[in-house]
Order: sequence, then C-alpha cells, then structure tokens
Amino acid sequence: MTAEGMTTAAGAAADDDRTRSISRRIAAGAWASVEFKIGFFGFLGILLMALVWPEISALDPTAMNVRARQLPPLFLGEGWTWAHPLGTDQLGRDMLLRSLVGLRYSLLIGISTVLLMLAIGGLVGLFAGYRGGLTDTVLMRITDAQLSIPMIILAIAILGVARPTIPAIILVLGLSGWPVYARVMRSVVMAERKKEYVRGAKVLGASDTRIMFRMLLPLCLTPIAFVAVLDVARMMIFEAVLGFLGLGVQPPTPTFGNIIADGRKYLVNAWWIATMPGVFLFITLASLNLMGAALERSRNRVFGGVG
Amino acid sequence: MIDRRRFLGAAGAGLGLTQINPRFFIDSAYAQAGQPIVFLSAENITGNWDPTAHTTLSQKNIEGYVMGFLARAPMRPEDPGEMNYELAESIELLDGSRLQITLKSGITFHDGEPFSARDVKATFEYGAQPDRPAQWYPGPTDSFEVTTPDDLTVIVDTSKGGYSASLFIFLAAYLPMMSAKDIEAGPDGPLSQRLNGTGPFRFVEQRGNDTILEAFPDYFQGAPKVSGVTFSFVGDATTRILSMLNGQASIIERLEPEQLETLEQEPNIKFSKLVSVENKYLWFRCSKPPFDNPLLRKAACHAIDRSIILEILGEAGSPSSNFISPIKFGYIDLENYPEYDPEECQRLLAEAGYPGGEGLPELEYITSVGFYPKTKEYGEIITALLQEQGFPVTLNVMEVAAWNERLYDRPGGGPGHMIDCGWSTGSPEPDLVLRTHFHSSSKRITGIVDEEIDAALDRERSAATLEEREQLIQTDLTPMLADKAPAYSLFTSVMIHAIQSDLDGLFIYPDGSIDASEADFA
Amino acid sequence: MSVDPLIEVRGLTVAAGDRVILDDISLSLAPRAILGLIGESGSGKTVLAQALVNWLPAGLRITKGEIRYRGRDVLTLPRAEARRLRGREIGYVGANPAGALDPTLSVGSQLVEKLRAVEPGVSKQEARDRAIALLGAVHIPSPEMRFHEYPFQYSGGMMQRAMIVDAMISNPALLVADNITQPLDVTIGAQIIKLMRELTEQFDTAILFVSSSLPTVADLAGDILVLSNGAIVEHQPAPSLVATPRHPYTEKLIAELPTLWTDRGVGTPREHAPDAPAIMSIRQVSKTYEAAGKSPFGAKRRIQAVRNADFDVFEGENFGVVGESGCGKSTLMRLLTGLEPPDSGQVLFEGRDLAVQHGAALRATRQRLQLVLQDPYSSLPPQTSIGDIIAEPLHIHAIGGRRERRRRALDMMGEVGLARALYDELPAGLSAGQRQRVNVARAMILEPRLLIMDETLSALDQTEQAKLLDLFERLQAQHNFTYVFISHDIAMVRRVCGRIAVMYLGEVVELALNQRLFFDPGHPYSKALLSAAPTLEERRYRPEDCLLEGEPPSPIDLPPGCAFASRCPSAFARCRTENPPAFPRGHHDRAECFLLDPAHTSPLQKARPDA
Amino acid sequence: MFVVTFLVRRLAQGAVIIFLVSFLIFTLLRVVPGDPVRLMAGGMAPEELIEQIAEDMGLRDPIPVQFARYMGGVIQGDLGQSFLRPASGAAVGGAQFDDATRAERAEVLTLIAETAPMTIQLALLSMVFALLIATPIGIAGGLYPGRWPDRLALYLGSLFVSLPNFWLGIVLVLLLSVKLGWLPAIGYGGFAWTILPALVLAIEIAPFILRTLTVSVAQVMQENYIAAATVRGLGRTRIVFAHALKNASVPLLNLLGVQFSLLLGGVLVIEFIFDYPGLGLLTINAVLQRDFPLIQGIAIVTSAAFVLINIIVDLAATAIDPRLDY
Repeated sequence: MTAEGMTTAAGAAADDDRTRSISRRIAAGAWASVEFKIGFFGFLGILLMALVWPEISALDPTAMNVRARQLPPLFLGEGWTWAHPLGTDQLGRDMLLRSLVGLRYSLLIGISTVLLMLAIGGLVGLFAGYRGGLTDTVLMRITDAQLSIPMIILAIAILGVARPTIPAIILVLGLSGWPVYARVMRSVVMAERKKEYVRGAKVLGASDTRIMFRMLLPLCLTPIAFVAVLDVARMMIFEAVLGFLGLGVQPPTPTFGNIIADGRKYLVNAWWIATMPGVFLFITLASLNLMGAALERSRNRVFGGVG
Repeated sequence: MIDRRRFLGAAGAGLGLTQINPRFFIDSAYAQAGQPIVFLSAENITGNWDPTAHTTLSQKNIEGYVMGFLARAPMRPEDPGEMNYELAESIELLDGSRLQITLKSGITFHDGEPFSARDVKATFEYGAQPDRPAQWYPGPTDSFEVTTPDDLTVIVDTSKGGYSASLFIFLAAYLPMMSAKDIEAGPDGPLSQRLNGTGPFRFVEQRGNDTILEAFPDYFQGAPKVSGVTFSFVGDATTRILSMLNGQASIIERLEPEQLETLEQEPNIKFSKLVSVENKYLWFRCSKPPFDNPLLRKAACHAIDRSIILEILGEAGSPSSNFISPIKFGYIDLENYPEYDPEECQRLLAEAGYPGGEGLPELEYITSVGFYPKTKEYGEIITALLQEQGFPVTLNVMEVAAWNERLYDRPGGGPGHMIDCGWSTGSPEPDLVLRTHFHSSSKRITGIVDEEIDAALDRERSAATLEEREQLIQTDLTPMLADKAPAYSLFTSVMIHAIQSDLDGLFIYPDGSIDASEADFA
Repeated sequence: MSVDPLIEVRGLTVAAGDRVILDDISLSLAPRAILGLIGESGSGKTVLAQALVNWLPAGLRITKGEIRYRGRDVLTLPRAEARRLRGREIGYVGANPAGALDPTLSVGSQLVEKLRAVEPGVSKQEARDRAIALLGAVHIPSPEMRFHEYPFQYSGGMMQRAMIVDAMISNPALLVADNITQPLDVTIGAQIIKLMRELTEQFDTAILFVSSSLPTVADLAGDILVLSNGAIVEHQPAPSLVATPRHPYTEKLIAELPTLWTDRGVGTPREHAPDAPAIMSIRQVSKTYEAAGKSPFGAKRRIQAVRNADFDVFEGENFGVVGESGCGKSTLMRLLTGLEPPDSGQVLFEGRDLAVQHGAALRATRQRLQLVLQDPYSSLPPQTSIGDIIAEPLHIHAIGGRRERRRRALDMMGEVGLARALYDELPAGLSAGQRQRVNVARAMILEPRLLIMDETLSALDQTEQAKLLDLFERLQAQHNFTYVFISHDIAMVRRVCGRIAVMYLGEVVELALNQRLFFDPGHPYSKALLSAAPTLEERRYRPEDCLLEGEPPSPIDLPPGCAFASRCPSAFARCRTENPPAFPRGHHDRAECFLLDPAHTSPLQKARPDA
Repeated sequence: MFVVTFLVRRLAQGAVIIFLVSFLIFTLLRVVPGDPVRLMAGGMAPEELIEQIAEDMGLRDPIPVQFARYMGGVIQGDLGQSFLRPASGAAVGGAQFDDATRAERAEVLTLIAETAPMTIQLALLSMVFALLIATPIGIAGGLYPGRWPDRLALYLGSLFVSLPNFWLGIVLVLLLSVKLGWLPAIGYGGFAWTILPALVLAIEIAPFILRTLTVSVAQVMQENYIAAATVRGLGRTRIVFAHALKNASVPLLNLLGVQFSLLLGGVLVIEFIFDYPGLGLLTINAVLQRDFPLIQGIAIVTSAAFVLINIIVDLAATAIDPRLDY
C-alpha cells in the first residue's frame, strides 16, 4: 500500500458510495477507523522521515566524529545534544540519520524479499494447486525439500562464500523463504478450485491461464498478503541476524541489521545504538499491522465476511 | 627468576570479597572446591596438537599452560630483551656460531618420560623443518647442527647457515619443548593427538569447544594450586563479557574499551592491561597493481590518521611508529614513519600517476570481525579517510574463517588490495615479524619481492653482536621499510584481560599466554 | 382445548436494530401436537423458531412479548437454566445438519456429551445406551457401529436423523424442527416426515414444524400457521387451509405451487418439433473416478459415476434430467459441458465431439453451449463486481470494447431483471434469486444455443422459482434456446420439461416424454421418486407402496444386478444378479427394468391403474 | 493398519525429500566460490599442495560422481568425515596446514549425535514456553475478535517479532543472569542453562503461534457446530475447550510442522549467543569453516527431522480430526 494510493482512497471517501469500485470502498471503510489512521500516519510519518530527512539534514549518515561518539539520546544521560536527537553511535555518527537510512535499506530488503517469496511461492502454489496430479506431487516435493532446509543454513552457506550485497541477500532470502507461501497458496487454490465459479469460468471458455491468474490469484493473494506483512518484519530481522553473523550488508551502508549487530557490543554502555532500530522497526510494523488489521476488517465488511 | 611472577596489582585488583547473591543455579554448579580456571578465548584452536603445525595464537596460549620452554620472555617495555630461564639452567654463546644450553635436571614430561638434551635436539631439528607451518627462524634444519655432549647440555652450531647462533636465544622463549619420543613416532604419532609437555598443567581432553587441562602434581616448580584450567572458545565478544559478568568465566581476553568500561563498574572483576607483542597492520598486496607501486602505498599511509584509530581503540591500542612492537628487540620510534599528511598524500598520488586518485581501480580492503577488537570500526574509518583522499576503497568485512582464507599471498597476489591483520609472537625476536613478512623467501601476506629489503634483512641477521644487530635494525632495515611501506603498522595492541578478583597469582605474557602455576582462588 | 398449552407465545416482536423482523407473533402449542409453520425465505420463520428456544443470532433482539414454556417465561430465565431448558425440554433441529456437529468427534460421543450436559445425573453407559436405542429408532442401520462413526461418515439424511436423535435424546416435550427436510432428497425427506410422525406417537413429543414447502407441512401438521413478512397471516387446520385459504398470501402460495398430476395451465412443457435435429447427442457415455485407496498397494476404489448414458437432446426442447443426490447428475453435467472427457463414448454437440476440440475451436463451441450453475453462493467469484461477472464472458471471447461490454452487460441485467445500480456491487449483498439471475445473465450474454441448468432453481423458494421459470420461458421464446434442466425437483421438471431422463446411480433408468413418465412410469424408481414428491394433490402413488427403507448403495461397490434392487418393492431374483438392459417403450421412450421384459409379467403391470 | 501404510508412504516420500535436499545442498556447496581445501590446508599452503589434497579427496571429480559416492555412503549410514574437525573433538579455526601429521578427522554422524540432544532439549523447552505465552492470549484474541484481547495479541505479536533474537538474548542475560543472578546463561552445565536460551527462542516463535491461534479460534467460533452447540444445551466453557480449541489446534499443529525451519534458524543464532553446545553452534562453525561434509550431514539430518516432525504432526492432526484421513 503506497502512500499515494491511500490518499486517493481517502479523497474518494466523500464520493457517492454506489459508483465507487470495490477497492475504493475497502480503503474508505478502513479509513473510517481510528486504528487505520493511527497506523497510516505513523507509517507515513516514518516513511516521509526516512525519505526526506536524510536528504535535507546537514549531517551525513556515514560521517564519523570519533570525539562525539556514544552520545545519548535527548534528555537521557550525560552529554546529549540537540544536534543528535537520538544520540550517536560508536563512531560518532548520528543515530537518527542512520536509523532512517537503515530503515530505507531494511524496508527495501524486507519488502523485496517478501515480494520475491510471494512471487515464487505464489506461482508454485498456484500451479501445484490448480494443476494437481503429477505437477502437484513434483512441485510439492520440491517445496518440502526446500522447506526442510532451514533458511539460515542456506543463507549463510551461500552468503558466507558469495559476498553479501543487498541484491544477493534479497535473492538468497527470497529463494529460501518461498515454500511456506507455496504451501499456503496451494491449499487456498485447491479449496477455491473446487468452487463452482471456477467450473463456470471454464464453461464460459476461460483458459486455464486466465482462471489461474485473473480469477484465483487475486483472490488468494489477499489473505496471504496479511501474513506477508509479518514476514516483512521477519525478513528485516533476518537481515539483522545475517549482519550479526558478519554476513549482512557491508559498511558503510547502514541497515537495521548492521546497526543492531554492531551496536550489540555496546548494549551496556550505549544501549540506544542497538535499541533505536528496534524501536523504528516496532513503529513501522505496528503501523503496518494496524493498517492491515483495519483493511482486513473493512475488506470483510465489504465482502460480507465476518467482521 | 624470582621476580618473573608478579602478582597482579593492575587496575581494580583486590576489591573486596565476592558479592553474595542469589545465584542459586550458578552457585550449585560452581560450588565445588578446587574449581578450575575458566578461560574464554576469542579464537578457535586447530585440531592438530603438534605445536609446529600452526600459528594460531589461542593454541599457543594453551601450549603456554602445558608445555615447557627453555626460557620465557616477560617482555615488559622497560626491558624488552629480558629472559628468564625455565627449563634451561643457562644459555651461553660459546662463540659467534655456537650456543650452549644447559638444562635443569629432574624434570619429567606429563607422560612420565624424563626431559633431557635429546628432547631439545629433536625439538630444534623438527621445528626448523621447512614443511612445518610454524617453521621458525633462523634457518632450515640443514643450516645448523645440534649436538648433545651429555643429557643436560645442548650445543647449537650455526656455522653452516652463516648466521649468528645468538638468534637462538630469543627463540628459546618461542618454541615449546616436545618429547623426542613423540617426534620419533612420526606424523601419525601422539604428537598431533594430544599435548605432552613439562608445564604446570596436563592436557586431559578436548570436549567440544572446551580444552580440559588439569593440574600436574609433579610440576618441577611445585604443583599448581588450582585444580585445572578449562580453555573454552567463545566466538562472541558480548557472550564472553556476559559470562564474566555472571561469574561463569574466570578470565576473558581481548576486551574492547567499552567492555572494559562496563566491567570496571563491577567490584569483583580486575584487569590486566599489557602492551603486547602484537602490532596491527594494514597489509598491501605488493605483488599486484596498483600497490606494487611504493609511491601509492606511501600515499595511502599518509592518508590515514592513526590518532583517530587510537581514539576508537581507546585502551586497547598503544601508539607505535615501527613495524614491530615496542617490546620487541630493536624497537625505535622511526623518524620517517608515514604520518597523516593529506598534502603529501596528494603529492605522492600525483607522482604515482593518479592525481587525486584519478585512474585508480576499485580497491578492496578486507578486514575481519570477531577476533581483534574494533577492526570493523577502524576499518570504516580507514576506508573513509582513504576515500577522502580519492582512493576508491570498499570495505569488506568478513567473519574470521573467510578472512583467514583470503589472508595469505598466493600466486598472482592475494585477494583484495589491502587486508587487516595483526602479528604476534611470544618472543622479543623481531625477525619473527620482519623476516617472515618482508623477505622474498617468505612474504607471507604482502607478497613483496624487493632485493634491497632482502639485503637489509640478511645484513641484520648476520650481525656479529646483539648491539650491532640492534643498530642495523634501527637505522638500516626499519627506516627502509618505512620508506617502501609494504605494510603500514597502525598501532600496537594492548591486551586487556578481565579476571575475577578472587583469582590471584596469574602472570600474563604480552603474547597472551598465561602462567597459572601459582594462581589460586582467594 | 382443555390441556394447558406446552408453549405459548404472546405478542412476540423481534427486531434487528430498527427493522422489525417478527411482528406481534402469538401462538400456542399443545402437548403432543404438531404445529406447522410455513413461510417463504425471508418471512422470518427461522427467527421465530430460534426465538422459541431463546437463541437469536447476534444483532437480533426481542423487543416485546413473552414466551411461556409450561407457564414459565423463557426469556427471563437465568442463563444456565435457559441453557438447560433449551437442551432438555425443548429440542431444536436446524436446516443444515452438515456442520451441526463437531467434525472431530464421533457422533455417539457428542450425543452422550449433550445428554450429560443437560441431564448431569445420567451415567455414561446409560447415555450411550439411550443414544444407540434412539439411533435405531430413527432407522439408522447398525446403530452400534454408527455410534462410533464421525459426522463426515454420515450421509445428509443420516446426519439429519442423528440431529433428531440429538434433539430427542433428552426426551424433550417440544421439538422445534426448522426446515429439516429442505436440503434432503425427496425420498429421504419423505422418510424423515414419516419419522416425525412416529416420534410424536412414540415419545409424546410436540413438534413445531417449520418449512417453506407447503405440501410437506400439510402432510404432517395438524394446524398450520402462515408467516409472511414477519407476521402471522393465517392459522387453520391443515386440510381446511389447503382447501379454503382465507388470506390472499396463502392463496397465492397454493396457486404458485407446481402440480404434478393436474394441469392448471401454468405454461406447457416444451417439446421439440418432430423434425428437430439433435443439438446434443450422448453416445454410450461412461465415466469412472478413481479414489485413492486406503492402502498404497491396494486397488484403487472406482466410483462409477455415469454408466452407459445414451440419449439425444433435440433443438428447441426442454430436456430434463432428474435424480437424487449421488445419481451422477453432476458428472453428467460435466460431461455435457465438456469440462471432462468421458472414459468411453462420445458427447456430440452440433454433431462434433467435445472431447476432441481444443483451444480456439473449443472456445468457439463454448459460445454456443453454456451452463448455469447450481449453487448461487459458490458460483459467483466473491470479490468481483456483478457487472464484471456478467461481462466476463465477453472479455474471455474478446467481444467488443470496454464500453460495448458494459452496455451489453447492463442490457442483459435489464433482461434478467437486475437493477442497473447493482453493476458495481458485490454479489455478497444479493439474495439467492438475484444471484441466480446474475448466473443466468452471465450464461446468456454469449447468446448460446444450448443452456444447461444444473440445479439452477433448487436453492430458491417457490415464489422465486416461479419468477425465474417465467424468465426462462420468455428468454427462450425470444432467443430460441434449448434447455437441459438437471434437477432433483420433480415438480419443476413436470412443469417445464418436454422429455425427462431419470437417473439412478449413474444410469439413465428411464427416458420418457413428460406425460408418459408421470402417468405411466416404466421404472419402479421413477415411481418411487414420484411418490415421494411433496404435493397437495391427491397422491397417485403412495410412498409406502413404492419405496423400501434405506438409502442408495454406494457407487463404489455396486452390487451386481439392478442397482435399485435393494430398495425396490417389486424386485425379484433376476434383478439381483443381472443388470436389466433398456426396453424401448415407443417414441424415444425406454426404461431399464425387467418388469418391462416382454418375457416377464409383473404384478406392477397388472396393477397399473390406467392399464 | 492404516497407520502402517501411511507411515510407509510418508517415509518413502520423506526419502525423496531427503535425497532432493542432499542433492541441492551438495551441488550448491560445490558451485559457490570459495575453496574448502584452501581452508583445510591453510592460507600458507602452496597451490600444488592444495591441488594435491583436492585430487586425493576426489574434490575435483564431476559433481554427479562426487554425489553418487557421497550418497553411497549415506545409504550405509556413513555421513563422511569432517574436513576440519579432528576425532579428538577439537574445534578448528585459524590457518593450519594439512600436513601429514594432522589428526584423524571426526565422523560427521558422531558430531551430530553428540550435539543434537542438546538442541532437542532446547527446542522442546522453548516450544513449551512459547505455548505458555501464546496460547492464553491467542485463544482470548480468537474468542473476542476486534476487542482488546485480539488487539493485545496483535500488538504483542508486533512487539515480539520486532525484537531481534540476539538483542533480546543479551538483554535477558543482563537482566536475569547478571543483574538478578537467577539463571546461568553461557555455555552448558545442566538443565538450568537451557532456560534462558529457550525463553528467547520462545519469544521468537510466539508471534506466529499467536497469530495462527487467534485466526483459527476466531474461524472455528464461526462454525455452525459451535453455534449449534449452544442450542443443543452445551455450556460455554465446554464449547470453547472441548470443541473450539480442539478444532483450532489443527492449523496450529500444521504451523509447527511448517515453521520447523524457523525454529531451527532461531536455534542457530541463539546457540551461538549463549555458547550453547548444540547442533546450531556446530552448524554455524561448520558454515563459517566451510566444513562441507558437516554442513551436508546437518542438512540431511535436519531434513530427516523435518520429515519426521511433519509425519508426527500429520498423525496428530489425523488423531484430532479424523476427516483428514491419512
């Protein structure tokens, strides 16, 4: 959900209910709830900050000032300064700036990874569930095989040798994380496939491709999308775990992963270094979850499901 | 001999009794009497117990507990050359090429075999074999001759090799004495299976990441007071600190300044800070472009502000301006050592044909994370400083194993263009660093082949007296190295150990090995 | 009446927010009586049934009135007591037996659980014995074994009986039966009705029988209440209500009721012109499914869904296929529409085999061969707007541009009687009837020549059915469609179809012209089917004479011989060993029964009333 | 009887999965850059020696040949020997030379067998903790959708999932072990050492249990039989505990089967932080050291564990819901 899409949806809330498309109605319904607004503004705020602040700030997220290292955030401890509202890290870099830039990269990694997982898992699940039979058996055995290798083993095995760059990390995480989606997708598709409207569409002359991609995919993606939000956070954390193992994004590029991983050593002396990204992560995730939950409720209302 | 063990009077020592605390789980697990010392190591050990098969510091430290040495070098900055005899009664130069070692009597190995001149001869000859990974200077086995006139006398004759026998003096503190019987048993014999020495602790077994040592009651200087030493590899620095904090560890090594700060607030922890034999270097890959050009290497050196690095390192680093540690024989603050000078850097860059860094290829700077303190942090600083001067550097931070795989020179030059590494040897002998790294016969990391340096190294090795040798090192060899800059020594490490306050009587050597023969829990 | 009423309702009003669902309802029910409650869907009859047990869905509220059970006000009882009263004194059986029990526990254990929850004193053994005894009483075969089975192992009819046992196990004085025969096949429904009658006699239970089918209620109940728009419009004893309805609504209800034996001139079944060509021909078609066996090495279980079907559908006619659930209707539908190829035989549409057509050719054929689906709920994609659903076929066949498609969809909506404003709405808000109109519109927008109606009207109440049937007739007159109606509803088929095929366990057991089938059925099963159909008319065939207890055998392990033999009152030795072939009966008519074998003279033929 | 045939079928499928995993890992490890022989031989070893060792170990044969040889061993229960670890059990690091004097290498199977029980203990305990944390909240959330327990579940889930396990691990050690001195933390000296790491792991898994439970309980509560149970005269407590929870536990069971790898991933990091001598620590060291036979062995063992766990999960699910059949 982009900020842009949301604003238009909000703007449309004033329009006549009848002529509006379904997606707009869902958005409008969600918009009506306080929770959604909190989540939306929280997310928008944090996103805007991440996009704008590093551009206009006079500071540089990679500029070190060793003499001003480990300054605490505002009003906490000794030596805080307005110049660094969230303090500085072990090399005297501004934590606010680093967290925001880190958020950019972490979101990039988290979202792209989940999109990749969704794309692969969704397709595999779609084909397995729709085609059934041998296709299903073969695809699902591959999925099981992939699922049975812990993602982290695969990730460190590959990243340990091929040096970790952002695209490499996205690729590895995406390629190892898809099986869960494939399984979910498959079960949803199998349930939907038996429904009459699919049969109806066939009689209408719709090709398999059309049924799979135009009818089933959008339908099955929505419930999965809500799981995916949780996974975006999980992938952001996962990147942090890789950073912790020394297999994360390389400095000086800040990501939540390497900020937390590097700051971990200073947890006792300078707790804010490793904690700030976590706070940002929580705010981002809580906003996403709030929006997601509100959207889900609104969607259920519009589609006549349970509220 | 008498003053070779100094009780730790270092910071924080002797502060009160152990705090009483409801650690019911821990207490139940640790309450037994005669508890061993638990040492947490930052570095993994190899699986091969043959002391000549590795250069791994942590394993050298284990050998420090188990093995005996002819002499030990406490290497304090006041007197870097000081040597205390251990297994040797005396070490004397008979003439320029002959060294006589007299041994103490009545010493036995842990396996019960008596220690004699035979063992010294076998150790010297085995340890100098060219195929030994830890092959030690001064020359291969066929360049000297060892004779044993009686069971307690060893004479080393270096006339074949053409170098001074005095070189063996400092090495006495470097090579642990192995049993001739073990060496004779050959490659598949017990040498690689277990440690067998004359030291205060006996090797029991390796249990996962833990090396279990127990007190050797027949130690010739008296049985140790503690029941043993458990030497554990714990890869994560934070984990080590935490186990120190909750009392599970007795000693931890390689503290970072912030961790020191954390622990200093604890009343029951004391510290040992020692300027070590280890210098940290920025090694240039001298055998491939662009750093085959000394001008460029020097330009890079001038781009680096070592004072910032030292600031980051805090107490973990000590300034030094030479390629060897101040506690090594022959150290001097070099006058021509490259200092931070952007203008000079730009000048050299232009002279090398890369004005402002123009035309330089993408440069890779490899560093490790997890072992040495602050490598990543100062790596980032060095990267930033080099970039400031126009070097297109990218930093590549690797976990130790990957870094290790890339560390050494190989045909066509090692990976990357610069790599971070320290070098530490438990002896005042400077050639263990200089010859190892900069002689074209060894060129471990840099891959440098330079006839002038080779000649300078040979000159100082062949010096007739220690004084002359010191002179040559200080005025001939190291200034030349500073000029050609095959590597850039950044600082000398300060080894910081944290020790539970109730553990007294430890002696820590500047290479990190510990004498715990008189240690005891208060 | 001298007896105190068992339950008495006075001035009951139920509202959902401001909307009144039930308005000022008063009724009373004497012990051992059966009170019928009839009303179309949306009349509020289920709400009334639920209000009686004080179990209203969230959002509904009783605003006025009282419900007295043996003099006590049910509505003011404390929760725990109300719960016990609900389970123990008043039993409730709902319309949907399928999901009414926890699927993960055996039926028996849940019966025991229920009894012990409402009658805490009963021991496990006692509860078990009672449950098994009652399972036997409702004619569930081998109740001891069935006791341990899980809900999913019960068929719909058996499950409904189990739910009756569940309601009856605490020996309640009142049983509220809410539309319990609706989802069942007619022959099974008839058996349930018979069971209800036995129950009142055997256990002295009073029954409030709620249904949307007047013939069913009239068959069973003493008195009948007619509910319309939340109000009771009429209350009369059953026979007089049918004979002399007083309220116009009741009159309309009776008038709309399709009839089986009397022709009241509500349209004539459409027969094909004598020279009409066959638009679709089914040639010796069989289809067998393989279900995974329980053992990986053992034989697969074969389900013979359709066996040797062979008939023609002629252009312009209304062809009916009737049969009960599991008879192979759905499989036949899939074969006719080319969704699946037959294992053997051919399905020819306009003379060409559907199975050999692919890609564009098949798509072109599909423009002329359309299907209207059965379930109004699952047949529409839930998240697509109505306009898009209807325009979808144009999309698929790449007909017209965006505007053109929208225009045609709107036109079609007008034709089937859907408001244009619904174009952007989701199907979720639609009634079943409206949904089926969407389905019809979607099928018809391609202007096909043959429309297959798979149980299209089954889920609708009779008023809606009547409206849609009118619509079909009008559209047929306009576009000259051929219809194939696949249905279990005898009355509907009687009204609409010119020729009818009767299916039983995968076989077309009889194929006959409308009149011939109803007045001179050739197969005992056809007769049983006819006897079970609910009707207000005087029955031509009595169920007691035509049908034995029991359910159709499983299509997995079909017994040798005639599949109907196990339920056929006229079966004889030969029927159990040999499968009868089709015996022609003139015109295109034929039936598969040895009774028709010229070599055999049966009592049935002798007894034929019009012989 | 059905159980037996079910087991036969699933184990056969499991064998296929394990074979696929072996092949995948085997190939992957051999196509990625980075030569294990250099690590084995040490950085200082000359190129000729490296080639020599590689030849001797058959590491220069075509991958299918190597794989066939390897699988031949696996079938006989031989997972090969560690490239680096000696039989004496020492961990290896640093640059050692693969000279003739090197000790005999450790059997992969032995290494795994020594560490696996520790990890199983950790995993089981953390599962218990996770269930203790997540079930009450998850069930409450499912029973009152949209109300505060539901929200609590949502926010708690968001919070837990935002906590990196290695950060949380340190914080908990500082708090519970260092400050309060309640629990030991680092290494392993008895059961008490498992508690803290298990707690951290539990907090990592809890959000997923929370979410699944909330959703599935809410869904089950919409089912016809739950509504019908009221009219059948059953009490609320009985409905929730005997029927709703039983049905809602099937998706949870499936989740546990599917998220097995999540658990293992967590175990890896947590064992590293806590220096807990289990399979996770072994894995990390193996990967960092490029100890291919060990990585392969671990992959095979974990995928076998995955197969077994999923068989157990399916058996349990079938026991709960007989509709699932086998």
